[in-house]
Amino acid sequence: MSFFAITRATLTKDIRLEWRSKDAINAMLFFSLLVVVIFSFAFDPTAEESRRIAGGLVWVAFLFAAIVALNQTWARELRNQVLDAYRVSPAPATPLFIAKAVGNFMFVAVLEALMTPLFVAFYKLRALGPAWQLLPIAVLGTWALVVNGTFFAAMSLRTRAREIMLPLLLFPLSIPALLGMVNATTAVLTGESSPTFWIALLVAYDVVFTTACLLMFDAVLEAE
Amino acid sequence: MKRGFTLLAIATALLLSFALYAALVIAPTEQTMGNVQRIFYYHVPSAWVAFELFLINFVASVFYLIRRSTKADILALVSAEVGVVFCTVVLITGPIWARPVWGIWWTWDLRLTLTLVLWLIYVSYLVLRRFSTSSQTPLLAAVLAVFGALDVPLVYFSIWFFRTQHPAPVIGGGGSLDPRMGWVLLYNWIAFMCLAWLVCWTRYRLEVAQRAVHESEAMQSLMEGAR
Amino acid sequence: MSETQSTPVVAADGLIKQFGRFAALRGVTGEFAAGKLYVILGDNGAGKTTLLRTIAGLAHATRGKISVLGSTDIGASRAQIGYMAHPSLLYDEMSGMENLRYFSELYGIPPADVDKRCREAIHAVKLDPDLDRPVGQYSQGMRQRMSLARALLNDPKLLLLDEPFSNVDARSAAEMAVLVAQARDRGKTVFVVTHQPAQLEAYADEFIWMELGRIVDRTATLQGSRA
Amino acid sequence: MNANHYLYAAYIATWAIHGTYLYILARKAARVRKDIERLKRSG
Repeated sequence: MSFFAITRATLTKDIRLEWRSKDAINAMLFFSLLVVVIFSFAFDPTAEESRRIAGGLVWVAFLFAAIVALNQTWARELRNQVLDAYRVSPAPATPLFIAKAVGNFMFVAVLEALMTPLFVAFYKLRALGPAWQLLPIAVLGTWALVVNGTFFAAMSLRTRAREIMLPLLLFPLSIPALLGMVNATTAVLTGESSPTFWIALLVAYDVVFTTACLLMFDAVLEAE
Repeated sequence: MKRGFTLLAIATALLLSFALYAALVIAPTEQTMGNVQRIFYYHVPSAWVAFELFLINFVASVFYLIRRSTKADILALVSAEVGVVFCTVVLITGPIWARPVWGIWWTWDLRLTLTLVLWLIYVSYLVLRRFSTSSQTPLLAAVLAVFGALDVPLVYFSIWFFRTQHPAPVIGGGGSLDPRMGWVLLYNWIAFMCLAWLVCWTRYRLEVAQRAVHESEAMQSLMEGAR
Repeated sequence: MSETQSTPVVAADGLIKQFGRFAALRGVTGEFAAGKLYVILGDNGAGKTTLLRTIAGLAHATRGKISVLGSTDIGASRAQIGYMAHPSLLYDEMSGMENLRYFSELYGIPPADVDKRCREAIHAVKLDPDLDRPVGQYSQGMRQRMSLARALLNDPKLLLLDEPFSNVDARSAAEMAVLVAQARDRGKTVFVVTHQPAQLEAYADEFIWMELGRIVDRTATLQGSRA
Repeated sequence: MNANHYLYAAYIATWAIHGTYLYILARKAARVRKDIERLKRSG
């Protein structure tokens, strides 16, 4: 009953279920496509301007896709009250959280992987700064949204208006992370400033909230 | 108990009126901004009181997580609710002050933005308490309060650096601080703290009564059940 | 019987479970010996399910104490508890075997024995382990029996079944009743919450009558009660 | 809108906000008192 075995089993189960009924991922991919297209209609900047605002647009679009994905985190566990089957077993709560958070991260990463080339095409983006830095920024930023998102998705299970509660709980707390992601991306795209402060902020944010989530997830899961 | 309450109420009323008089009359008019600068005596103390209340909320929430005492939970709820009220005052008086002086309604000034983010966090805290159907709502609220507190330093540094890249006018800094102004600021701060104490005390007793009513209603059918 | 007669498997003392103005449990007290089949009866809202979930450690009493399998710390006894509810607690998109293999991980069944244990559990409920259809396409009767297989997977000392017979065809219900009785005969303590006590009338050791969140009567037979 | 108007607006707004909250509390207190009466009578 090792910690890692349960995490791996839960994660592989989720991936297998996701792969088997691909309807969720397809719907989400189409949703992300819509978000990008609508953003591109709403904002039609010149090449120079787009570099300045693209950071904000891309991350708000990613936030949209992430929220819709995060709202589905526990959908499968709720359908037949399978969450009770997990809670009744002697398995600790943390592996479940890690498996769900990593699963969500992969899910959202796939969405972002689809949206990014579309953004580059629609906005004719070309990074003036070191483009490779965009990868760590994306990873740190996405994890910041996903770790808290998975945690608050579990917390909002215990409330009435579940779908609206998740963003209400997640967004205020994510403001520093959002500032970090957007400004780091803009710094790299425009090449005018260095993103190091913002990357450090994202690292701090991820460390603080990953620890907090791991410590308090059990209490939230048990809060019947 | 009752006597203490009325004493505090009278003291608060006196202090508040004196502080108002001090702010409008005793304090010297600031050279550059003129009379509108007197908003400073309401804006800044309200922010300080709001932050104190949120600090009380954090301490009470941690205490609840450790000891699960209902008193700590009620104190956390009360300090959050009254804190949001004071925060709203700051967020309304801030723009009213910025408009005549800088011609803008909003500026990403460090303290104003921090107050806005705290306001958002604690409103979501109150919404969670209202929408929660769990029998352990206090636990969920305490967890969210701890998350909110962990967020504050990160919010502070992100806005601080954000401001160095996008300099904006500072609300509350501005004019030279004449020592008499300092005193008036202090009067107002004390007066607002008394007000906060008074309101918290009332809200606390109200919450205790509310929960007693809920409990006896729930147990009411106990009497029926035991016939 | 492995369990000595004296120590009760479940001991409840003044259990109260309150959701705001409503109380699901309003003072439940009682001791339940090992190796017995208890059937819990009562109208909707009598607190049957809440009591069962409290024993299972899924719900936490607002007040009062409960000890399960000799300990009040619910975490300690989870390895020895099997729980089944009206919803199947299984993943619809996975087959029976896949579901049980996943749950074997949670119960820490060594990888070598997983397949053997899963096949045994499925055979015990008279289903075919090699049936490759996802659980979502099973009939209700089959799905309930696969859920029972999951509850029996870790060979628990305490088996908790919530409405195992609801909207299940008569033949499956009868078979389920036999399976439950056999589990009791193997020394397990079984609690069944149901609206169809007739199924278990021949096998049950004791009927627990609940009303408005309290145990109002405990009888040996279905008829011997005031209700 | 000369400067003084903004000053008075800010002060009035402050008391309007506190006043609204105290009004909400008063109404809530009245409801609780009514519940207590009802419970006392039928308790």
